[in-house]
Amino acid sequence: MPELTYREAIRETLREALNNDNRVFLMGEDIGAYGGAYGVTQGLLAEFGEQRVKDSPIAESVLVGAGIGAAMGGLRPIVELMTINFSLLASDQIVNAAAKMLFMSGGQITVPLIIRTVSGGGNQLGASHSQCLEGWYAQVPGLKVVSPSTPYDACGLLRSAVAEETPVMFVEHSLLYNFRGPVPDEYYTVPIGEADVKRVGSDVTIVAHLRMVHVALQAAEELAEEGIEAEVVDLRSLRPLDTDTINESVMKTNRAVVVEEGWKTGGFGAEVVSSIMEHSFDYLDAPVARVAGQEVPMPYNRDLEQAAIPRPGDVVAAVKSLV
Amino acid sequence: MPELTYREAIRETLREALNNDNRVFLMGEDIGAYGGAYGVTQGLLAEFGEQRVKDSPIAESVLVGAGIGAAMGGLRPIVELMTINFSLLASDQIVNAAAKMLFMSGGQITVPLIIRTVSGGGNQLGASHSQCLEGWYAQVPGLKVVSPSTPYDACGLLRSAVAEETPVMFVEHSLLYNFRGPVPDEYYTVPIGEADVKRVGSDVTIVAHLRMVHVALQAAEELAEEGIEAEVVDLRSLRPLDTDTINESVMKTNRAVVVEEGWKTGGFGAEVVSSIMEHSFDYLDAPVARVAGQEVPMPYNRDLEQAAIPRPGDVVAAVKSLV
Amino acid sequence: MAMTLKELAIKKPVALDLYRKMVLIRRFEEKASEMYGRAKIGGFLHLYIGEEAVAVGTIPPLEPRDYIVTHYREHGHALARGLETRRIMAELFGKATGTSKGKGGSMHLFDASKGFMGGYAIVGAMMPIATGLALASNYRDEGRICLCIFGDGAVNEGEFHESFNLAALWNLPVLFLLENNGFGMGTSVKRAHAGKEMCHLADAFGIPSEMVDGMDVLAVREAAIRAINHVRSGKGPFFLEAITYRFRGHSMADPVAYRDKEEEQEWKRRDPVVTFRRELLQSRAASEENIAKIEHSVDEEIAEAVAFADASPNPAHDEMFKDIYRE
Amino acid sequence: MAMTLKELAIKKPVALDLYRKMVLIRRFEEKASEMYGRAKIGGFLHLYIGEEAVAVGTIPPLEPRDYIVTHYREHGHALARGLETRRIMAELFGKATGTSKGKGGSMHLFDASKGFMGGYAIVGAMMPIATGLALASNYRDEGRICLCIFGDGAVNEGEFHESFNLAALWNLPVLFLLENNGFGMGTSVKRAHAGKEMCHLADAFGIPSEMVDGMDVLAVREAAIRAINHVRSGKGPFFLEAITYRFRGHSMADPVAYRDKEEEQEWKRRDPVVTFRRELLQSRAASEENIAKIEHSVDEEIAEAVAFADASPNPAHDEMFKDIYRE
Ligand SMILES: Cc1ncc(C[n+]2csc(CCOP(=O)(O)OP(=O)(O)O)c2C)c(N)n1
Ligand SMILES: Cc1ncc(C[n+]2csc(CCOP(=O)(O)OP(=O)(O)O)c2C)c(N)n1
Ligand SMILES: [Mg+2]
Ligand SMILES: [Mg+2]
Repeated sequence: MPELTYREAIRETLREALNNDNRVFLMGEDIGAYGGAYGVTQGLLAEFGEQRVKDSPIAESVLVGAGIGAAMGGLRPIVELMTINFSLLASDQIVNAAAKMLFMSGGQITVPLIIRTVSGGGNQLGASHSQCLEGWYAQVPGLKVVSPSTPYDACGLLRSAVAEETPVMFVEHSLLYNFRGPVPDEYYTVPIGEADVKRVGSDVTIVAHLRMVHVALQAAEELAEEGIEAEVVDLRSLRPLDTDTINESVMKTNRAVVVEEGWKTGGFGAEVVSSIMEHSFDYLDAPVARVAGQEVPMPYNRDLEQAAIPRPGDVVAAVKSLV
Repeated sequence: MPELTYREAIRETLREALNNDNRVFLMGEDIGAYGGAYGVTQGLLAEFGEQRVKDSPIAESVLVGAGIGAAMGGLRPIVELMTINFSLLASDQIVNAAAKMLFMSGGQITVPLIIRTVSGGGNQLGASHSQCLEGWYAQVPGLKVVSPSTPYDACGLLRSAVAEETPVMFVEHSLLYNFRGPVPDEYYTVPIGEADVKRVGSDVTIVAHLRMVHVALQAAEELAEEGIEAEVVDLRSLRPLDTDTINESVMKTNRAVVVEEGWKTGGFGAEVVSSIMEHSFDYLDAPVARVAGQEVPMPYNRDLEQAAIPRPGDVVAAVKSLV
Repeated sequence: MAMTLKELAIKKPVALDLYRKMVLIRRFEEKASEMYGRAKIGGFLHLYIGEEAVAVGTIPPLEPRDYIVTHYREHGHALARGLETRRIMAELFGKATGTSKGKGGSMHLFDASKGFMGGYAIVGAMMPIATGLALASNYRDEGRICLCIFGDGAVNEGEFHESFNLAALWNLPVLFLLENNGFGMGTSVKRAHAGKEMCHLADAFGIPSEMVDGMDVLAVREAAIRAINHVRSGKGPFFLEAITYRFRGHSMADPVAYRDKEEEQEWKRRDPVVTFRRELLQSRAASEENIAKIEHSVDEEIAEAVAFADASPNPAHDEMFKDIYRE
Repeated sequence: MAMTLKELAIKKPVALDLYRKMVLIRRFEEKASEMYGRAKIGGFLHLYIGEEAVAVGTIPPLEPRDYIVTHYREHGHALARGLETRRIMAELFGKATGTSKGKGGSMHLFDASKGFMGGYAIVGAMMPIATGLALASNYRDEGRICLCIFGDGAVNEGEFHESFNLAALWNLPVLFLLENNGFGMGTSVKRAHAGKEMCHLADAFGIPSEMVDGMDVLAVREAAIRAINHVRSGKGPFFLEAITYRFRGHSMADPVAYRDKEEEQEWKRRDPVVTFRRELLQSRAASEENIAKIEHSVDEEIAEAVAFADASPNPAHDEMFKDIYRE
């Protein structure tokens, strides 16, 4: 099976979508001549031309709003918001227009729009450039929110997103772009709304998404050396949330740790905890623990930044506190 | 003790702040000549003049951003965002500038800014005008978020907010403006970060904020008739969250229902559930239940809207499912 | 009045149709106001009374394939576009037969079959969306244009600037129509906008603009036809500013304490419906009988719409859970 | 060069100081680039090389009490304002002795004691804040003005429009300074902005504007003094557009594949530091010896700054939890 990087997997899937459907086009800041802030769209302008790969002005509200309008007009725009931090400048369009259009029009108008964006820290970009805001969008009815952790999932979820009639926030992580993994030549999709057990285990369930899946997997390896077998559930989709897979695992292991990169208070991890509370309370041998980013604006200094983001050791410690 | 409406309590406290400190000024859309969309600032323009009560253009980003700048320049602005829905247009300034200024400047610059705004539904204003987004801001380090449910708390919390050096989101509810309650003549404050037990009970803890406190209290009355004594904890502050008061109550009652007006998935109620999970797990006789708004864009039709917002009966049913 | 009916070479049936549409809007709004008073309608209700000439001057010259996006003060636009009167009223009543099944309300009228792509309740939010609809038209070489309607308050939102720039940069077929009624809620244009004439905001983007008397339906129509021709010919966006006035409050809740009564009276003397009626009679384009017939038929249409809305069922409880995701 | 030193009536010490500041910025940036290569500096690093004349032309004429807010390409602005070179370098190194204790980084330089109210990493975000600082100055009758610096990319953000309107409407003392270096990341102004000359965006708000050659420090200074006088005299905001060029990539990660090499070379021939040096010598405002002394002292200052930054401690672990709320 061929191996691709996460970046390549997304790029190839964008290329496939552009080739398959003339209605698909890409739009975003510096996705063309520059090749994308993280290089995802490199080469696509040369291949598809300015009609299909549009460099937009730095103006997030009209960037997303024009994507919404274009989708209403029969196209299938894939908009890149350079990072999820900048999505705040477009959050009205996302939350009040894209997510509600179908409902407010009484079912007349769909908005088949994909917003690709980048969440998370770890690059020393400082407080305003290192946030995890996907949980906010995951609260909004009318949106779907996905967050692939592997090249395989990135490709499969992006294919599903392209087939959607509803707006999808497709959340990537900058520290994953060079991560390699198998991506089959055969066509496949990853359905939106299905979590994935990335590692099977019997002693504890670790729930995570995006880059934290890898932190969880590393923690699981360390735990295995001490005889603790962790099951790692990768949410993959935050909305809709696959509560079944989470709770099936917890009912088996009777313990859970929820890991997220963003801030704890009010973070999406709290939703996962609540879901376990609601469905698996009687199966729990210990309270569910949360491991999350420190509740601080992200510091620039490398050591402080590293300490602000959950590391495998933090997850190991949380698991040990339960067993 | 004199009785005031929630609206009057806020207005009187604004007046007091304007009188006490020349650095305090009000700024917002239609707060002056119009008197405020919900009439809170009625009369203040005439009393204090255009320097202290500023009608701004409809431009939320510069409205909040100018508030931030003015606060950095030594003033103490109280900005009104007509509703929390429109705060999305200013969310970058709130999250990336106001909340992070002190940190990014290494402690040099404070932003003593209050943003007054209105959350919630119930007025048939439709999907884009009926949201509860205070939970989003409650996730952001560097902000404080308060949500008074009574005239007493509104006055006391606003006084505390006026004394703060950090930006405070002061979240009101349109259906509470005419609610009357005692407001002592003697000066008092309500500290930010302290929840309040609005009703003492022994059988179950109901946690709520803003208008849902009244829904919870009504449910508690109904439950009392059936011999179930509910304790109602009013969060009052979402950030910082008073986990002590919540958990002390739960450790006493051994059961909890968390009520919020907004959407359940990823809502702030999940944080309350998680806090109980973390601190009171061993005291729980049943899983904590959540009662929340339906996960739908708010429908315009009155009956549907009423059914989309938690009612006392919903809380009663949730409590009964636990006992 | 800019020019006589003859000079404009409007045919009599067109003139009568314009009149009918203006009266339809006027009577619809009066009835809606009454129904609001009787609690048949809830939420915000933003009446268009006084501004009828703007909708009726600009919308009928569009082609059926063209798009319209607008703000929350949009009953007039919907009626001018030919959305079913009864279904608009039913929407205001929150009924299942409404344009959005009673789920959208007064501020969110939609009829995709007529290119009516929505009323938007967030000030300024329709401008990026209009830009995108125009982009879709160009992308697919459809020749459709998008009429984007907003108020003087919206001009101060950043989305105005972002949308003007993108539309001009990509040469998109958007006709930006500013309904300058002098106030955004209780704040007069003078207290909200620094520039003298808003239409000049287009200049720096290289977008042509025109200002027109929004109380004169023929003047508006003439300017709109020029603007539409410009946009349809592929020359990019156009900015049309219509100077008008709302005779009522911002919404039903507004007692309009902030406005000069003198000024109000002056504008009311220029009532676009009354003025056009007089002009039609004076120019003999219509007889008293013609007029009476039109007004009668409008009254019937409104009465029927109210009866329809009243008799229609509420949406079923589970309608709330539908139209969130397309199954 | 707009006019000779004599015509400008700049005194020789001023001229030499301008030259020193430009060299200081140039060498600082070259050193920062080197330190980035050696992983002493992380994150994004946006160099100002090529644009020195803009900062040095505009900032020294300000009064000490005035405010500056700017974007993330702000080392030059900070140095021109007289923030301590060593503390800026220490901030880039992420050290406890940095201007923000190593917590802000290159994009977030602050020195409140010098009115340097921040570099902002969100494009456009500094404009509303500048407007607010100016409001505070007027409110308190302080006579301070606020210099607000941003790039051509930021001009397309809605906050530009909102801030221009509010500043003009309330007659606030903001000097809006556009550093038009022809590109926002990899997107040329022509591909991002519809209008011909950005400075005309001010016209519709009634804000006066001027465009100046941003490679010529004396021309910039002259225009800046005019602009500052306008703003300080209470006439409201002014919009100054400096046409310049960044010689390096957008950030260290950028190989600048999108730019015409010819064009780059042309601009580099107009290097503001080299040009001013030549002019100083030719006009005899400075001798080779003066220049050598300046350059030597700058080199020493930079070397000392690097040594200081290098020797400084990292912030303590718990610094992360401080400065979030004021206790
Ligand atoms: C973003 C946003 N801010 C504020 C409001 C509240 N609001 C609704 S209408 C309105 C006035 C708009 O005035 P204008 O654009 O002139 O339109 P008009 O009502 O005069 O037709 C305001 C402030 C809103 N709906 N959206
Ligand atoms: C709101 C926002 N959108 C996008 C970015 C990413 N970004 C950082 S700098 C930049 C280019 C800005 O160009 P310009 O304003 O011309 O300044 P220059 O870098 O040329 O000095 C972009 C797109 C950002 N930081 N903030
Ligand atoms: Mg108006
Ligand atoms: Mg630039």
